[in-house]
Amino acid sequence: MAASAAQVCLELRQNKKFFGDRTILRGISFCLEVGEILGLIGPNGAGKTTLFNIISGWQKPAAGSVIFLGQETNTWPPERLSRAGLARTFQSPQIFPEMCALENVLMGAWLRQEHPPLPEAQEEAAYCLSLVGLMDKGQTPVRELPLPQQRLVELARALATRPRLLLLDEIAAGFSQAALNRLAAGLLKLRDQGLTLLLTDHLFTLLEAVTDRVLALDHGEIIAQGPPADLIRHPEVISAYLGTRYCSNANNGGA
Amino acid sequence: MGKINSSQLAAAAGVLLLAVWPLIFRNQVQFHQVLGMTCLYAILALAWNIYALSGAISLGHTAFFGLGAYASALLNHHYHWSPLCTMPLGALAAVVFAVFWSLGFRRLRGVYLGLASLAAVEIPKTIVDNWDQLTYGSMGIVGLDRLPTLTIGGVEMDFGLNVTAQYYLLLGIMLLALLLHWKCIRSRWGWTLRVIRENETAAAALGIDSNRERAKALMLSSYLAGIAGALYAHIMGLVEPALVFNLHLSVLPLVFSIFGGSTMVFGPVLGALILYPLEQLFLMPLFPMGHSALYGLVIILTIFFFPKGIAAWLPAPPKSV
Amino acid sequence: MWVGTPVIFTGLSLGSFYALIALGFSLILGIARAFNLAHGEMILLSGYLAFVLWHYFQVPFVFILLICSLVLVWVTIPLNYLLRRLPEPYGLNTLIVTLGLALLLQNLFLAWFSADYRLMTPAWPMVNVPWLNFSFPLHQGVLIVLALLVTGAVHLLLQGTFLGKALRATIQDREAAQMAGINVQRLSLAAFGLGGLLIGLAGPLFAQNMYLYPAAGVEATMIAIVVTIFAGLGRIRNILLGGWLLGLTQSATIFALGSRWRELVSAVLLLLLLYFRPQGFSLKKEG
Amino acid sequence: MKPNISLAGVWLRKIACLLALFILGTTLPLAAAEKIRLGEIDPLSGHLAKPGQEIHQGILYAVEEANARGGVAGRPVELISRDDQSKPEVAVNQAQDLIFRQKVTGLVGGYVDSLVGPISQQAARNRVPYVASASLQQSIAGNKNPYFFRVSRLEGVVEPLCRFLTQTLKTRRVAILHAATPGSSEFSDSVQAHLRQAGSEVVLEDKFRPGSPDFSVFLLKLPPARVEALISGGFYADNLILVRQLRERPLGLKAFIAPWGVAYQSFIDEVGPASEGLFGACAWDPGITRPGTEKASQAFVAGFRKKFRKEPNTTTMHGYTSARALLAAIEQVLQGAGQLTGEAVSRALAHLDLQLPMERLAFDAHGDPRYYQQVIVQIQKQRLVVVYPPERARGRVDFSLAAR
Repeated sequence: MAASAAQVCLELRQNKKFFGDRTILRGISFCLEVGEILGLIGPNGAGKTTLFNIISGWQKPAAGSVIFLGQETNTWPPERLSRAGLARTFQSPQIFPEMCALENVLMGAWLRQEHPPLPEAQEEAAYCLSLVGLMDKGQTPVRELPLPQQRLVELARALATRPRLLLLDEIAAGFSQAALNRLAAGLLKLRDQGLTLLLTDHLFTLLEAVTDRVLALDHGEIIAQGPPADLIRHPEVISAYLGTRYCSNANNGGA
Repeated sequence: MGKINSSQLAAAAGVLLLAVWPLIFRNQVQFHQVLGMTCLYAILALAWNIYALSGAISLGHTAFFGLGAYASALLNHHYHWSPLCTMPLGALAAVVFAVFWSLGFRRLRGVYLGLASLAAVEIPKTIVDNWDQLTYGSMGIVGLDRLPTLTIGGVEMDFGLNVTAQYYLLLGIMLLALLLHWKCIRSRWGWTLRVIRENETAAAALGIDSNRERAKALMLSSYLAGIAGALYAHIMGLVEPALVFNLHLSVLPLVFSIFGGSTMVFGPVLGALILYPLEQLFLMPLFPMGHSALYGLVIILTIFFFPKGIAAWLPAPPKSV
Repeated sequence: MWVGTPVIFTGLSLGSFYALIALGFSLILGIARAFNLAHGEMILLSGYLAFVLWHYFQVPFVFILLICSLVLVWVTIPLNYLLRRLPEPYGLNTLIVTLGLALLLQNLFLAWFSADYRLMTPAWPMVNVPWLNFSFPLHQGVLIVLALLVTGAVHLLLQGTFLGKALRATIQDREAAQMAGINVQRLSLAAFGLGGLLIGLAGPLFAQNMYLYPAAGVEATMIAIVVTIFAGLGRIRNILLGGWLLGLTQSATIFALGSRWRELVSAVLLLLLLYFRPQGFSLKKEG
Repeated sequence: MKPNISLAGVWLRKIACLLALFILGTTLPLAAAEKIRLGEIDPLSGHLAKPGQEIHQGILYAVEEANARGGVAGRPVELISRDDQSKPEVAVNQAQDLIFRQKVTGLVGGYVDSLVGPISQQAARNRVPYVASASLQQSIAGNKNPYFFRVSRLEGVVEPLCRFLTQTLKTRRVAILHAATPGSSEFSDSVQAHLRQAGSEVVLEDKFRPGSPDFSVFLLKLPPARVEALISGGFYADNLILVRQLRERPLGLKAFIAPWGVAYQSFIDEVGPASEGLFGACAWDPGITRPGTEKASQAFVAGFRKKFRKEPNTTTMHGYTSARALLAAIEQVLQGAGQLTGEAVSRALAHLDLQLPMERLAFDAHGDPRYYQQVIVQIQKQRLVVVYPPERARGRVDFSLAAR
């Protein structure tokens, strides 16, 4: 048990979430091992963001449990999870608008739990900003940056907290192909340093480049999983992306 | 360290000026009096601003002011303790209220927090107003002990009756509060507050418990406001519910802080230093009937033309944390 | 007569009065996000106008209501344009600017109308309800009816028209409304216009049920703020419900405990409401 | 960015210059050795602006009257008025300014005890005589302060009121409603003590914040308690609402008495017929004058009307009386060829004995007026009619009006 806990970074068991009389998640279970990069796909409204929120403490699951690094974290608030080593980015970037990019990242490095001295934190912030390729934008007020670059600042800030697990929500939206390739290379390098990653993406390009495994989500359920190359040809995944009519047909067929 | 930049120079010059001018204008006692009260309100404004640094706009700081004033006055009246001892103790009553405030208003933000804080003032006010056996109700307490006379370095300072000595006492406490305020902006914790002010979601994602940090800021803020109230009680020698629990005392620090620049170290002090003497020394004598209209006009024009506050005029501090 | 009948009736009438005072403030705060601390002074402006019309020109009460409403629109709309020029943070800056405006207006009132108290005292007859063995002065009844009518009209406007739907969307989520292509600037103008109408209406009622003097605006503003917290920045009918709740609470407190506890009981009730329903007491809980 | 900063700098400099000019202009010793300078501190704006302005007009009238007669011992008098905004620290600031910068000979004015108290302390500390126009609380005069005098006191209101209640009205069950202010609360306590002594029962006592919009629920509690008389310690505005609501329902009251706010012609005009039969208390009114001073009173009324185009009332008279006292004392000092110092004026004040329309003015050792006594009036046919004490009564109590 102890041995497996060391291997497993995050485990979800039968997580459910309701909103009003609508069911958002109906029993999600999966396991994420240390050093793994897991992708999450699904059409709009499939429950990706809700799942992210449950993992990172912003929403509470109605049933089931979330286990992060061997501890059940269902009732933990987000800040406690963050201190435990879980960092995330948001679909609409959450930045500190009155600060410049470098200060934004510095906040991650300086205010983290270990309270490093300021010079050390400054060095680390500069390093994290260079990781995402924004060193030249360091002094720019962050609210003046375009949205994709704000996302990168947020990513750099998340990295500066030295997380064990990083959740990236639609990080690559609006990226050019070149920026996407750079990001993919960066993420793979981070994984080599021992970071575990869970990312969602609307488009498949980033996931295909970096993930080991992808979960496909639709209507709050995992409908398929496997390596990205396999999943892209999976009939249920295709029907889910094409529309509900096809989707319900496929479900019936599956049953 | 070592390097002295222009903003530090300006600050040092300002403090020096505040410390020295009464020695030059020895006989202008009314200026000492008004500047002393300015320092008192600057303390209140700094207190208010420490909470505002965390992004919370309070409209209820008069609750802390009043509780500090009443607790100190009651200890002095019933037990005859010296104000030196009742003031720091009495201000703790404000902190107790701040604890309830933090617990009760955990979920409130923005306008709602402001409105709720406005309503919260009624609780201590009505209780003080009606607890006749303890507080003498609406009659208030008169004949409180004055601030004591101390001999510091061979110089006898009568803080109660000598207006100049009183000014120095208030200036000293104000500078201490300013130091605290400076620490609240230029420190790791200060940046924590700023992070909460700018984006609470992102702050939580960095592992910051914004409710806890905001509560800490409020404790500090309430204690300072309580001290200001206690000082007021002993300077005036009287307390009355309607006097120390007064909407005006909630709005004044807000106006001073915003006017001066609420994100700057010297902002609240600068606001108090400009607005209070302006009204008391110039507008009121020159226009006994229309002074508050002019005062209102000054406030309106400043917000339009200097939205970041007067302190934005000061030389900017170096761009580093 | 059951002793509770007049208590409840007075509470309802007082609550209706509160709601009528608060409507304009609440709309402007909800839609335009402007914190109008000069609200009470504007009510006073309308009240003084009403007093002049009533006292010197003997204009009938209904026409006074009409004239005051129309005139006050021309006060709030310029205010909208003035406040629109303010930089961010908009809410806080409006608070301070309108505070300055309130001081300015108070002084003008002092210069124009002196510090004397003025009130309108039209003779209202008593109305008898035989089957309850209960009689009440007509003006109290008028308040209740007027509050119902005005709230109903504003409610219909917000429910039924396109403008209203846009306004409601803006109250609920300003950013989303902006993204959906709603011109928030134009809506702010509408809010101030409608707010002015309501403030104008409240003026004569204030002059009749309270009294006018230059510093009375603070009381009106406080009433508006308290009712707005009771109602939450949500639906317009909540303001009437909030006003009634406040009025009934106060009446019941005075009857059962005494006037001295009036403020405490309403404050405690209000804080409890805020504690359990931070976004106003009948908005749906958000996920 | 750059041009902005320099622009701000220019403005800063300009404003600094202006401020410097201001300071110079206001601190230069004002050359007018001849003039006698009097300082006045009153709430001229804010909640208490009405009584504050009325007192101010009374004082202003007294000063101009003195100047019209050729000044005090041949020297013109200048009145310097200041607003205290109903805040004690502002009152102190302004008192200091008047004492040190304006070098006033004496201070007058003051409404509400929390403001009069701090002013009186400033006066004592700097040896400037202060004659308060409207101050009631006992504690203010309690500490021996040879520079503090006042023309009114609480006993002068409470005593006649309670004697009237117990002797003329013969009420046994009384209710008291007062405002949550120190003066009104002390009034309530004092009345209760008096009435209990006289054997009356205070069956209901409550207080409210000034500015309450509704008293009707409180009034509902009167009939079940079988209250015979309601005493209101509220002020002018509170009584406006209270009286209107009082008349809406039959309450079986024998009397409604309010010492403040009712005995004003303007109150009768505002409230109209609903004011009929109410009792109030006042020290003076154009129609109510101390015997022997009718002529002076009429001259005052005529002059006041001409100057301000309005009727003087009892509040105005308090202001006028306090200013007259201070002026008389100054005159005595000057005529005695003494130095015009604070001590000299205070000594003169302590030995003053003046016949004024409001009262025979002489101060006791505490600076309290010896002979201040208000009369009880009833509103009959829209006029104020004195009904108590008997030696000054102009009419009889009309019970039919009261019990309406």
